[in-house]
Amino acid sequence: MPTELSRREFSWVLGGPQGGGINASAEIYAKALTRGGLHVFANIEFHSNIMGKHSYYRVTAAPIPVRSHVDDIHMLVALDQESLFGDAAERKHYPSHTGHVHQVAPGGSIIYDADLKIDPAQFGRDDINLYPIPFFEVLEEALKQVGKGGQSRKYIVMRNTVALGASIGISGYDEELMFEAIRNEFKGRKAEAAEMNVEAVRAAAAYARSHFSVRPERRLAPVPVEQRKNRMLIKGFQAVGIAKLRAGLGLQTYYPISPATDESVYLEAKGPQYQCTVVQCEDEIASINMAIGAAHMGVRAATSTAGPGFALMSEGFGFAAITEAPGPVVFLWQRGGPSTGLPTRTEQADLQFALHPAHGDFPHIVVAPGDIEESFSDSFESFNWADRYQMPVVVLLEKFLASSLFSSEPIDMSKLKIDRGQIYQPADADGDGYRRHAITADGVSPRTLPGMPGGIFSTTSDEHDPEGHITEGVENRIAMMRKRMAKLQTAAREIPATSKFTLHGPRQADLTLVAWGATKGAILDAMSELEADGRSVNFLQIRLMRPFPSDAVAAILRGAPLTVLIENNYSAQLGALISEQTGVVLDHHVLKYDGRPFSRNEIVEGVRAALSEQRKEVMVSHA
Amino acid sequence: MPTELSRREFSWVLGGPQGGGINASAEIYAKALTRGGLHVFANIEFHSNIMGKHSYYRVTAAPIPVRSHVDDIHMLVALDQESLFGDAAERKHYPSHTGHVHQVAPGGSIIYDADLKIDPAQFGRDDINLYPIPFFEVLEEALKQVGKGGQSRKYIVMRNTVALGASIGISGYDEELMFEAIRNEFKGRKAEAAEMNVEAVRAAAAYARSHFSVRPERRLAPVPVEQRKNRMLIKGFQAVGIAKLRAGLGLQTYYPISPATDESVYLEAKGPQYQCTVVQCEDEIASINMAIGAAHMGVRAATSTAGPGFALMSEGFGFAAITEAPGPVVFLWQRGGPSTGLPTRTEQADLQFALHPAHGDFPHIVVAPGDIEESFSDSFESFNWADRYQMPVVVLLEKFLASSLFSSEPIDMSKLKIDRGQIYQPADADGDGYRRHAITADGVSPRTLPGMPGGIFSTTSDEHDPEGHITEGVENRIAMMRKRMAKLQTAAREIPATSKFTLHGPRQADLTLVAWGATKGAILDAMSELEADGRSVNFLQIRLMRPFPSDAVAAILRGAPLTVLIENNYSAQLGALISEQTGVVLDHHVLKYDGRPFSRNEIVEGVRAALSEQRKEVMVSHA
Amino acid sequence: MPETAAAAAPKKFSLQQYKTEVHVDWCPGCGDFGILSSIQQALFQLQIPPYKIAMISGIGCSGKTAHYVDTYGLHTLHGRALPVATGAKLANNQLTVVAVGGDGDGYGIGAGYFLNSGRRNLDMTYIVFNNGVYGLTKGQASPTLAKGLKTKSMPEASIQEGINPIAVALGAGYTWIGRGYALDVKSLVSLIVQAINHKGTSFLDVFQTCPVYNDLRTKEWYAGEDIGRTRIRRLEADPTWNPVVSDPLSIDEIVEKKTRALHASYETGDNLAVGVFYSIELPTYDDQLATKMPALKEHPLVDLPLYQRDVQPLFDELA
Amino acid sequence: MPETAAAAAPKKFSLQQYKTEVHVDWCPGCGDFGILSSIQQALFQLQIPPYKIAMISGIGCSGKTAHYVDTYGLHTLHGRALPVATGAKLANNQLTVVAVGGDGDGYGIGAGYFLNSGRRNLDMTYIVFNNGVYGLTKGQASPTLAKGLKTKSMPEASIQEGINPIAVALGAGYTWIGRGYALDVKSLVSLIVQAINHKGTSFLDVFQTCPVYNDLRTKEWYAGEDIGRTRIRRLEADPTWNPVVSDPLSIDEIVEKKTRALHASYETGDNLAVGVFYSIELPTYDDQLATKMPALKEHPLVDLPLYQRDVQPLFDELA
Ligand SMILES: Cc1ncc(C[n+]2csc(CCOP(=O)(O)OP(=O)(O)O)c2C)c(N)n1
Ligand SMILES: Cc1ncc(C[n+]2csc(CCOP(=O)(O)OP(=O)(O)O)c2C)c(N)n1
Ligand code: SF4
Ligand code: SF4
Ligand SMILES: [Mg+2]
Ligand SMILES: [Mg+2]
Repeated sequence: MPTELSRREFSWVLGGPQGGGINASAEIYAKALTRGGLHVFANIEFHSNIMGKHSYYRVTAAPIPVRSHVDDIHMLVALDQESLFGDAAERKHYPSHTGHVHQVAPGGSIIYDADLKIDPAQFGRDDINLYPIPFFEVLEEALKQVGKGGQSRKYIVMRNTVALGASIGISGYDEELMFEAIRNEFKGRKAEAAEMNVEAVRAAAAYARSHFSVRPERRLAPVPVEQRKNRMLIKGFQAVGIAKLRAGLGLQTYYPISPATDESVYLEAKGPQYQCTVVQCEDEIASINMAIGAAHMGVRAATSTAGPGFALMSEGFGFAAITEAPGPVVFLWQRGGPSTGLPTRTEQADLQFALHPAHGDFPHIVVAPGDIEESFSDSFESFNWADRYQMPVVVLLEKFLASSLFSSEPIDMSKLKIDRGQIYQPADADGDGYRRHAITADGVSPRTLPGMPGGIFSTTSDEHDPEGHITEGVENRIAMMRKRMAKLQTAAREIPATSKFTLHGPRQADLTLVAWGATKGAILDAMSELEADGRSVNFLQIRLMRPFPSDAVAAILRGAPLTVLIENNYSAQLGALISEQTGVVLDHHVLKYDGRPFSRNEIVEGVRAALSEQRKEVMVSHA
Repeated sequence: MPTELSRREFSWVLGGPQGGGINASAEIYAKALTRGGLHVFANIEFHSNIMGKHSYYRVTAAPIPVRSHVDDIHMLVALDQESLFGDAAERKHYPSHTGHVHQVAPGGSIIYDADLKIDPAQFGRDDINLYPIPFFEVLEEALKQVGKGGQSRKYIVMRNTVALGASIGISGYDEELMFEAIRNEFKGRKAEAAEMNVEAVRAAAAYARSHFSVRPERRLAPVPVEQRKNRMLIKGFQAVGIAKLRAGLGLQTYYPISPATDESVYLEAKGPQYQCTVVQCEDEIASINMAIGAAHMGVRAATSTAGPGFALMSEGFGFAAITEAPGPVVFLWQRGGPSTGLPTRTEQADLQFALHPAHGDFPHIVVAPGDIEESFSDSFESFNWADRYQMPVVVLLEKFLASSLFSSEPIDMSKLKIDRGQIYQPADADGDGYRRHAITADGVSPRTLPGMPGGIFSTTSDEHDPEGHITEGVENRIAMMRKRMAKLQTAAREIPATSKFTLHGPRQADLTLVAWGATKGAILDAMSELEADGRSVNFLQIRLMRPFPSDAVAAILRGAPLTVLIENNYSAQLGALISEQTGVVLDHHVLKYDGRPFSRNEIVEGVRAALSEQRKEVMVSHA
Repeated sequence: MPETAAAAAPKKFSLQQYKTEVHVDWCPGCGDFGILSSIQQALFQLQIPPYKIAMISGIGCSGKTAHYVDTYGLHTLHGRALPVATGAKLANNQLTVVAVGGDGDGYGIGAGYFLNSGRRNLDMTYIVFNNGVYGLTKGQASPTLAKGLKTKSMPEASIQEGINPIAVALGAGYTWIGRGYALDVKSLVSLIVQAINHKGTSFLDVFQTCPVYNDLRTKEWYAGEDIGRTRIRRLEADPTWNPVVSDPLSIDEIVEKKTRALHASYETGDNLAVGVFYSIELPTYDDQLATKMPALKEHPLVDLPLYQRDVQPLFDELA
Repeated sequence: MPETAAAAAPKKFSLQQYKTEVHVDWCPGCGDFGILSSIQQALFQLQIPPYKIAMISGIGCSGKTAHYVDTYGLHTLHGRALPVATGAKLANNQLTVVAVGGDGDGYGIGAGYFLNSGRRNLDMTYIVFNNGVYGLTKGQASPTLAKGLKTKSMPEASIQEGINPIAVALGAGYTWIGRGYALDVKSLVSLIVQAINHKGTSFLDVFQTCPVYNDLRTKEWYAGEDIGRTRIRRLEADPTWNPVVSDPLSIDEIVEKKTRALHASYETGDNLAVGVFYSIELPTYDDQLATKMPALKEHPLVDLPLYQRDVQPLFDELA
């Protein structure tokens, strides 16, 4: 039974070689849809390669909220042959992909370069519409209009814009919105480029309209002007970057690594105007240690990385914890593991490592936001937690979230307040009474800001006494272990439940889905489809991984008649955490570990398969 | 109700400044007791300092097996004032220790330097015997006997030997056995030193006998000659080192770190005669990567480290796993954490980190032996596992095991056989058919030995195809993840249950103790005392942590009416693993996290407190 | 020169045998192609059996090289090629071990191993693809990029000095130090042949163009199209140039040669010295190990009978 | 010399104020005592308020120094003093940041940071306690121990070359490079004062005796008791010695000064050069950051108003 969303959404894919500019084009397209009042969700897949390998950008739009993609493609725009049929012919054993033709929904359409001279029979489909467009010829035509006839070789990258124009022409979308989007993108010195691109869209749309009489089944229209909302198009790395600036970030350190680099590069660009220092380090060991040094000096400090970099931060992590540094906050953008793994693909397989990032027992906080808004608020709050509890914090994110585009209403920042935790006020400039690691009931010892008289302290990665000097005494050791770990209880007490987990849907339901992180969007979107099977459904989304809200989660799960865990990893890492913390073993697992995010229908089909076939574990992969 | 052991054992402590030679002396003493047919267990506590700080060596001996120490000291030998009364006077807040006088059992004795001129009242005890010995004067006397009169300043370190002699004299032990032990220690070029030391013992024993009429309650006698067994005195690092040589270790890499260094230094000394290469690296990242390089080339390779070093091995660990290297085996000697922590103290707090040593999902094996014999066999088998399953292995050990001395019967090596796993035999020298990561049912792909024709392969830390070349294809990814993880199931199936866990005592008991690692000795020794409380007791010792014997453990624990977990850490890490893997939450935890090993009575009292006071968690610390 | 002699002899292994069929996925025009081809040609000239070679690479565009040369190949971790290569050589001293990687890989994250491997002097070769940028992560400045430079991929000019790898290698103790240029394949082949022939750790930095991200150090720039003459200066063109220490026991000669090499390494800007900077024959780590364990002179560790050791004497010591 | 002038002026802070009451737990006769005392005296001479100083140390015997100087002190991780110090300085550019650590700490496990910090040229000081051994882990060879040497704590002689820290520092780009001797406190104080006064990253290697483990590089050996004259040669005693680059824009002068410094650094054996090897004034990393963010010229980052930022424009860009 199709849901409203599945009936009304439009799924568009632009495929082509890496480095060929498909990102920019798809994002302009997404902007044009957003400006038309549509809700837009867009995600990209690409190889760990600079140029040439296949990449594709999928834009999903609907007049109602959409936060996920479906396998079905309503309109495929192929810039090369490989986007259509994959690379099976070239690769001996396993193809890296099999192209997108088979994903096109019946009644859907394919736009491709007529110059590829593909025999329509090759598509093996008689249920779809083919639109071969002579990209080069149309481009030539458009360039002529702006007095640049004969220069299409030079402007060959504008083939992409021709593809956009053809999309607009065939799907029947409002050209003017596309022009707006283009002009918005090419401003100031680039205004000339804007007009060239506008012309290319116009020519392509005209060509498409005039050469093809068949219109695809599924078409796309802007919402009525009066219903249009002012939405931005934002990616996860931007939400995190802005949140960090808002939170008062003073120093961001990083070492380049996919998919974390985008966030740091964003901060590098925006930082200076806000007095935020961004340093590209020599490696991740330096990154975390610089951030720790800065945190100890009283500056809010962060570092961003992915699994391989986080692996190098282990040692620093324990150092931050034992010295009770107010941070750093480590932004861990998960990608396909293990090891170097799949650098540009997504996964949720670093949870258990983030929970046990170093040797010994020490406190730290791990939070995993599920969408743009949570990324914003969790990134913001993580600095408050670091300062209040004087411990390192991990914000666990995903490649999928980093690089996906979401149309989003303005983020409500009114409840987000800076809290720097307890700062010690010295009675006198000698500060003889000051003890950096004073034993207190809640475990928190007020800190000082180096440079201030009366605040001198020492601290060390060795076990230490309240004054921060090395001691191996037994009594002190016990007191120090307790005070450090007590802070975790304090944090558990003070962090509001709303930051810990969300039970989406009814309090009680026939079926409870359990998940974390950026699978949130696909699960929320899938719920109505699953409800159509006749079961009421709710969804327990867990965000705070440490300190874990054990009692609340246990209560919800013990009361749930049927539970399905959904994770984008092999080993059901949240499942392990839940069972460790509550003793509850979830009924079914739906897992995906192919390096790609869940589509909405993978969720639906995975859950259905688990329930109908009574399988403990279902692996899905439609990619 | 005292058990046979508690009635018959003798607990002797030698305390003095670090670097003052107490180790050598205590070990000679232990040897003298072992040669007398006694069972001996001896352990040491010292600071992370080169010279001057307080350290002490405790020797526990009995005519029946003993694997643990008790808090009670029957004979305290103090080389300085601090060994008696601690350093509370000097340290402002927390003393690093409070001396040993208060630990001396009623009726026990204290031997100390008469030159310290301590007023007996200072001891505040009227239930013990004091034996002030003029160390210097006795030494002078002894030196005279060997024609070195007047040179006692030069031989001042022999004060320790005087202390040994006094111990022998007062406790009434057989002098000749001590002479033997000394002569055994000082052989060849050191024979002269042997006689000097023999003389010192003789003089001191004579002095003690002649000057003090009171004899302590508890005395020490060798077992009758005909009952004496030929036992060696061995430390954990030696057992591991020998096992590794026996297993065919080709390359040991290391970076110095307490308490792991001893093992590497041992191998450095013994290696060359066995063609074992030992390399001191520039850091632990180099250590693990060199070992991986060697493992890939077909040599059995290992690296030894402690928590801080292991933290640096995270990245390499994932690399070994994804490239299916046959190893390395990482020997992780746990010490007090977190971070630099308590470098020379013991703890069991690296289990969870060892279980999740890097980002992503990948297979590895973690085994935690509990005593000398298990250290030997697990170290040995770990290389077979690394070769058979082509994955890295962690052998989880403890400082306590590394540096404790155990009297031990010869180790039975008859069942330990080398198994190098599947080696591919190329059909032809071109080896075109060879696929390093061929997909197989059990996940294991036969490997080749680089240098051999027909065996050429490629591999990479990126996700790869069966030939080891990078690919990001979905189908291949799924196949590769499955094949790698399948090896873990294969290992779980093939590794015998006897290597996975041991249920000591009756199959079914009123009380089940659960623990891992080197707490084994103290728990075994404590069982009879706990049984005396009227409950039958058994002890589930878990050794294989990954793949975890979930079903067997769940079955045992579900059938156990009352369970107490005993761990030498703050957070009950095995408890978390058990609950994660089985859903079983143990009834009580007895924990110790002061950096010192459990004494037998801490176990007994901890368990009693948990049960009688119905406390979920009991922390013990008598140190 | 060894390769000329070799070139004349009939070849057992064809050039093709040093190449895999794997698709090379570097960008069109990437300087890496020149280095790859030089490595293949050098191995071919040397006629080392492919199965007696281990290519060990780091992570980066350059790291993919290991997949393209048909030998035993380990494509390792970012910055860790040298320790892995060290372990490989220790395990099998009869392999020709060639480590390769990027400048970020080697001088940034791997700097510690770059430094410490120089001291060890195992008999292996390390080739760094020096393109001034982090290629695979999209063009950030690498440690060799000089202060004040800004490639098109950077938002702002670098505010750190560039490292001088030759100078560092001299300080670290490398026993053979050279530099090549990716687009001068003929010289590069010869340098690689010399590097591999050298007994001890040879270090070869190679100027490499990255047409996608480094728009400053381009083919045209190296060719000096703007100044009307090539920027590459061949050390060997100077008749007084002699980088080889003739008496390895003479501290004076060593210091003199090192000082001269250092001087040449600072010819930057419009004079980029390429060729052999420094060379000395010193006992290798392998040799010294073999002194301790003479069996290693005959057989590599991997072939020694390590699995029937009698450890009883070790127990006896403890009795 | 700055300290002479300072010495004359009345002091606000007493020498005692630079000392903590913590028990110093080095072995009797350890060279570290000389370095500690020199650091305290230098800070005293400079009269830097103790609360304006951050002492940041690695792990090792040497690492304990941070506990003994009464300033803000971070006793960090093995090999990580430099990155922590870098972060501290970036957070508060008005602090005097002094990083200290052992030779194992700095040139072994920390080699990557040693190299890369040279390029950055933040205004801070790095002092390495060079005793040729890993003290705290009981005397294994450190990276500075020369090949063939065997201290009493080693089972066999080292088979790796020792590193030349001065040469590496030259290659890495340090802008002030010096060497001192732990037991010549007077000169050492002066060197530390100069190092701290230098604008940019100053690097000072200090020969340190470890009487417990290093029985080769002893007090007597440095004093040259066996050869009848001290082995320490003071660079400043040579009237032609001038390590300061007078024109930082002159590549020729730079290369000449570096070459000479390199030469001096290879005087080993019976002539150990101490003093200032090289010095140049170049824009610091701090300066360049302040160019991008002028507020940093007035206030350290930690004092800037970072908590009321208006991020609306960033959202607007995305609309
Ligand atoms: C620990 C770790 N950090 C970061 C990365 C991401 N990374 C991959 S390649 C690369 C840099 C490549 O630059 P370079 O070494 O110069 O090689 P090039 O691509 O220029 O050949 C980085 C930072 C990684 N793989 N591992
Ligand atoms: C990651 C890590 N590896 C190893 C150690 C153990 N360790 C402590 S101090 C030290 C060496 C100290 O030598 P050096 O840096 O020369 O300082 P010194 O004691 O000689 O002053 C080592 C290896 C550690 N603390 N951390
Ligand atoms: S990014 Fe640069 S270095 Fe990498 S393949 Fe492309 S051109 Fe070559
Ligand atoms: S071991 Fe050496 S360096 Fe360490 S304190 Fe003792 S003498 Fe000093
Ligand atoms: Mg590069
Ligand atoms: Mg040292």
